[in-house]
Amino acid sequence: MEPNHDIAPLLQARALTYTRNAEPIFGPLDVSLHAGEVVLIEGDNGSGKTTLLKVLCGLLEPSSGDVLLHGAPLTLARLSHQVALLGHLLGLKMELSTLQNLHFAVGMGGIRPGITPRLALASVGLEGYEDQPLRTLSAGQKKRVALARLLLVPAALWLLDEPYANLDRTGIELVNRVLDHHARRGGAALITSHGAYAYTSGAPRRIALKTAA
Amino acid sequence: MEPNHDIAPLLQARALTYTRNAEPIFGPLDVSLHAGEVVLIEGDNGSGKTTLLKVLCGLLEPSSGDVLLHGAPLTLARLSHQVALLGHLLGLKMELSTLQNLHFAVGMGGIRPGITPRLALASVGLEGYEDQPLRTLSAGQKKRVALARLLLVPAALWLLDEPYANLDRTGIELVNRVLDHHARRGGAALITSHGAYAYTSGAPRRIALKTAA
Amino acid sequence: MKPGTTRAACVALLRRDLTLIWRRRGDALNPLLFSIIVVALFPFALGPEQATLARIAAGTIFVALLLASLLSLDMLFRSDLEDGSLEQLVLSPHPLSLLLACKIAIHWLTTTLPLIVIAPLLAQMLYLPDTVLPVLLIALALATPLLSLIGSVCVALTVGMRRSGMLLTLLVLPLIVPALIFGAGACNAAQAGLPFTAPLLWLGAWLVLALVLAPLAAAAALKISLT
Amino acid sequence: MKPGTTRAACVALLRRDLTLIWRRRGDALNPLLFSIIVVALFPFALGPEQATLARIAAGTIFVALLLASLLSLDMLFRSDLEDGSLEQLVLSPHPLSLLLACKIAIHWLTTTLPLIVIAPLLAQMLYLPDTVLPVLLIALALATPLLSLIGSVCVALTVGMRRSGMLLTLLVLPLIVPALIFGAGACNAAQAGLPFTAPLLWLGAWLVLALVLAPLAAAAALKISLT
Amino acid sequence: MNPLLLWFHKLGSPPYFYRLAGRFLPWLYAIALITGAIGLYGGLVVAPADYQQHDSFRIIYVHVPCAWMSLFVYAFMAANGFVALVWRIKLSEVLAMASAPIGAAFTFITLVTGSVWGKPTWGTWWTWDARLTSELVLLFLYFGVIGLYSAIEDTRQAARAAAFLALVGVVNLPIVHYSVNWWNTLHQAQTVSLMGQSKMDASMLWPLLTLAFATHVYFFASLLTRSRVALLGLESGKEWVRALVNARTGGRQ
Ligand code: HEM
Ligand SMILES: Nc1ncnc2c1ncn2[C@@H]1O[C@H](COP(=O)(O)OP(=O)(O)OP(=O)(O)O)[C@@H](O)[C@H]1O
Ligand SMILES: Nc1ncnc2c1ncn2[C@@H]1O[C@H](COP(=O)(O)OP(=O)(O)OP(=O)(O)O)[C@@H](O)[C@H]1O
Ligand SMILES: [Mg+2]
Ligand SMILES: [Mg+2]
Repeated sequence: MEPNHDIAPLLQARALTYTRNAEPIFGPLDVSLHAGEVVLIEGDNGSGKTTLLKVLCGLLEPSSGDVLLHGAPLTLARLSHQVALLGHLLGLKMELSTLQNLHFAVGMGGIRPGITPRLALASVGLEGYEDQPLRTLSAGQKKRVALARLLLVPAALWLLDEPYANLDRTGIELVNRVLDHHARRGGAALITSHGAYAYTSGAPRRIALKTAA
Repeated sequence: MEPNHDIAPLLQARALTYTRNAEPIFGPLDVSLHAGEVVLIEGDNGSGKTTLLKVLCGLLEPSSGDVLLHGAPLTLARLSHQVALLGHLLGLKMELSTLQNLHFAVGMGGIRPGITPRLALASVGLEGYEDQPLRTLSAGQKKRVALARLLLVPAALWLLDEPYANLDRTGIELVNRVLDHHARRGGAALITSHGAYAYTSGAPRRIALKTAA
Repeated sequence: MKPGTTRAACVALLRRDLTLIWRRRGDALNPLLFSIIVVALFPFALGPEQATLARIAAGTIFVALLLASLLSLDMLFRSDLEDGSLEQLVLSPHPLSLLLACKIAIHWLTTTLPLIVIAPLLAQMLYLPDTVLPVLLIALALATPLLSLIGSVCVALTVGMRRSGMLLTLLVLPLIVPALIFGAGACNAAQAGLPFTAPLLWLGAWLVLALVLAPLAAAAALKISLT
Repeated sequence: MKPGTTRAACVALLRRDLTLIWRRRGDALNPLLFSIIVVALFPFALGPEQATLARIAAGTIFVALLLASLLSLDMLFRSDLEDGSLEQLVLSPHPLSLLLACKIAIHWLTTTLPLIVIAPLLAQMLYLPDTVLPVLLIALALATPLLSLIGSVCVALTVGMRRSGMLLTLLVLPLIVPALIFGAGACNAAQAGLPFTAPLLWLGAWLVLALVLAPLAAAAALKISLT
Repeated sequence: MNPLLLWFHKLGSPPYFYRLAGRFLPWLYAIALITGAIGLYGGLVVAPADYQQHDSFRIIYVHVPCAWMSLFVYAFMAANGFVALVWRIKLSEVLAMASAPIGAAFTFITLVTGSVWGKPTWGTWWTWDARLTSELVLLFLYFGVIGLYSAIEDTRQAARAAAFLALVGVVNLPIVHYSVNWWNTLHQAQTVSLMGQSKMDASMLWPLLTLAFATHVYFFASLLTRSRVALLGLESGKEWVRALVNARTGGRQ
């Protein structure tokens, strides 16, 4: 699906800045993201990528500027089923099995039509791991479970912090495939990467963050 | 310096296996590492790379087989200044400044001739960050401080677990430069990577770990 | 029940947390053992005279149970914070106060209720007169949920901090001193043969108030300390 | 002093840990406040009669200080474990028992010694007779290092686990019951006008034994629980 | 190698132990059952009522054997723990950890029967006397060992940590045993001794000794059962276990 630029963008940030203890983390930034788009935020270590994502989903408050979701100002209370965040911490329970974790996510966030937790697990390459407790999976396998959660829960906007980290080559391809699928279905995603490996399908729009001097 | 294969290797593993709760993690493995060599351990997520490094430095006990350091069996008590491990956890204190962290490392492990903590910091690109508490550095900058520690402390054998993770492109080059320097000085290193990016200078010897069936 | 509705979310949360507690049932026993041991220390510290021990029994049991349930409060959000689940909970579209109320209820049922169940044993250890025991149990049944509720607000405030256990104690204790005065006071009055219903009624009234307000306050506090 | 020698390593460790404690001096105050609050709860729980409080003063203070220093023991290796420093310590070429002895000494000096310093204040709060105070202080000065030493062994055993606080209490308390019986026993004897030196001498003898054996045992335990 | 050493070496190998234990188990259970029944009959029916305590003394036939076992099992656990720590023998780890819950159960029964007995004889369920207290500490020590073992992920590491704790706790054993001599207390001083003269009538003594024998045999039977199960779990990846499972399922997968 081609991004449609006539309607209000899914996510829009206007003159967004964030300052921690009087130290600017990222400068005034304008981003807009339409349905069907994947945008890559690139930047060196410490340039503020993680911070930006947290501001965009309302977990941190911007120092100035504002964030609009479907044209309306964003607050934590108004997110309702629209945004999914995948950060450094995956939000999965190590003591539960992969399937139990996904069932919980579905209970909390609902489920897309035509998919089940088992199918989602299979499509991230974890068939046969359904009853394995998460604690016994390796770092990359855990990340895949988090990707399966993205596939299940209906959220139009994905904010993914370094989705490629800890994954091997097939894992990286998997992320790209999943992102493509999401964009084609009318979703949008903002992903960060420090540039050693990156979203490769098509030529995604890139936003470069610079380390504040 | 070319590896010299006549003398006893720096590190040698014979028929090494590791089993956790009756589940084999890596199979019988023979590795030998001579002075001047850098060996890359490749493997998919969950293939046992981290576990292997821990066994090789004595933090985990092998289920069978043995590890020889300079031809003598390895025990925790016998390590004495010979092995440096850099794992997923960096072993740095978030509340102390970069320089204080390095001073502590020197006090514990000694120092190579001709280098100081300040020089080491500069050579990993952290000049000007001497008095910054570690907590305020980004993930990649913290990793650089750990690399500076490797440069300072005299250990012939380096065991590095995913040294490239969290680093941007210049960081990856930095690791390669540091490894080359170490090998030329007669040191040896064993590094792991899941193959998305890797040690690129020369053609390092590779060991592939496979996920146990 | 449609997935994604608020009811489904509460059920999912309850089920997940109960499963987790079952998986770590060893941990759940710890507060129990802690309070037994604290109570058992007093005869060593004071000597085994029955009269002295009986005099302090109700008060000591009260203090020991409050400490045990207080220390276990620290885990209320800890593991959720550490693995990022708390962030996901806050970002979820459901009323946070309701989700927190579920968590508090589970915490009370699984860690504090067992404490009340073994209170008769502790009472035996300190020679509490049998007539006082029912008063002690009622007082505990009213005071401990109050502690869990008030405590959850303080936990929510301290949740982002490392090693918040002691700080938490500090924040909570002044708030629960009234509960202690009334609860232990009722027992002491009963032991002395005086009327004891008034303090229990007070405790009940506070409990009702806390049931309504604490989850809302905890949700607000959690948002403050996470963002 | 040449870097890399064992002496240099101990000095570096002492300096680093002291700096860290200074950076987090707020945390270091917590055990202090905890024990004050626990002691302060007793007059509320038991009612304000002077005679009752004086009778239980020494024992209660003993229990409160032991609990406070026990709960703070939990942090002895915790942060070092979390950031990987502990692994580096174990891999270092110096005798682990010596390094641990340094850590235990710092822990006692920075968290338990302040507790002993405020003990006279706590004694005032509970109307402990002035004549008993010196005995209480000596008993605490002997019993608390014993607790730190024995506790360090148990902490070393539980270091790899999440939420080990309560389990730790369970492991340590049976081992320190003798210290409590003898320490509080000496105070009670003094208060009753009986001879009290024998239990203090016993405590002293155990302390000497623990000073020698505990660091070795802690090192062994740490190696077991890390490898 | 010395033939005895060789036999120990062989015994230490899990498959051999598994088979040997399996062969002994039915016998052990049978002996425990029969001697236990005889002892109980002797104690509850044949032995005369006590001139002071009348029939309430009969609780001795549960209390004392269990009390002895609580100490014996701890010593056994600690000894196995020592072997496990020093020579890293897997079987010793298994034996030590399998004995902990049994010992805790015996200790618990001792405490309960002691309390029940204390009510008529001393007028109270519980006093803070040295023997009672140290027995309570023993229970906490058992709990500590079990708690530590179950709190650590890796079973072998957990076994070693718990074995270490068990060793540290051994100091408590002499305190329990000699407490009645060191401090004068409410609890009965030593009345039964294997070497010297017992201060107990023979008609009361023989059922007691029979029951003591029965509990020992029962302990070993229960221990072997538990260890066999634990060994299967620990060695589930090994060839001999797979062969065993295949044999059981008749080669079906
Ligand atoms: C909760 C209360 C009690 C506990 C924890 C307890 C504990 C013990 C223990 C641990 C032993 C074994 C000592 C050893 O072999 O070294 C023992 C032996 C014994 N107990 Fe108790 N006991 C309790 C109450 C009683 C009572 C009320 C009586 C009877 C008045 C009693 C009578 C005996 C006798 C006769 C022995 C055998 C003594 C010997 O020959 O060694 N016990 N008890
Ligand atoms: N808790 C904090 N307190 C103070 N400064 C912080 C904190 N967290 C991050 N920073 C600073 O904010 C800046 C941006 O951090 P951020 O984590 O957003 O970087 P990033 O682009 O995600 O880096 P990386 O590629 O290493 O993940 C960094 O310079 C860092 O030093
Ligand atoms: N604590 C543990 N308990 C049980 N199994 C574990 C534990 N840690 C790791 N494993 C398992 O051991 C295997 C090897 O893990 P290891 O961490 O060595 O992999 P790795 O090669 O380092 O993977 P990654 O690339 O994700 O870091 C994995 O299959 C994992 O599931
Ligand atoms: Mg980041
Ligand atoms: Mg790894």
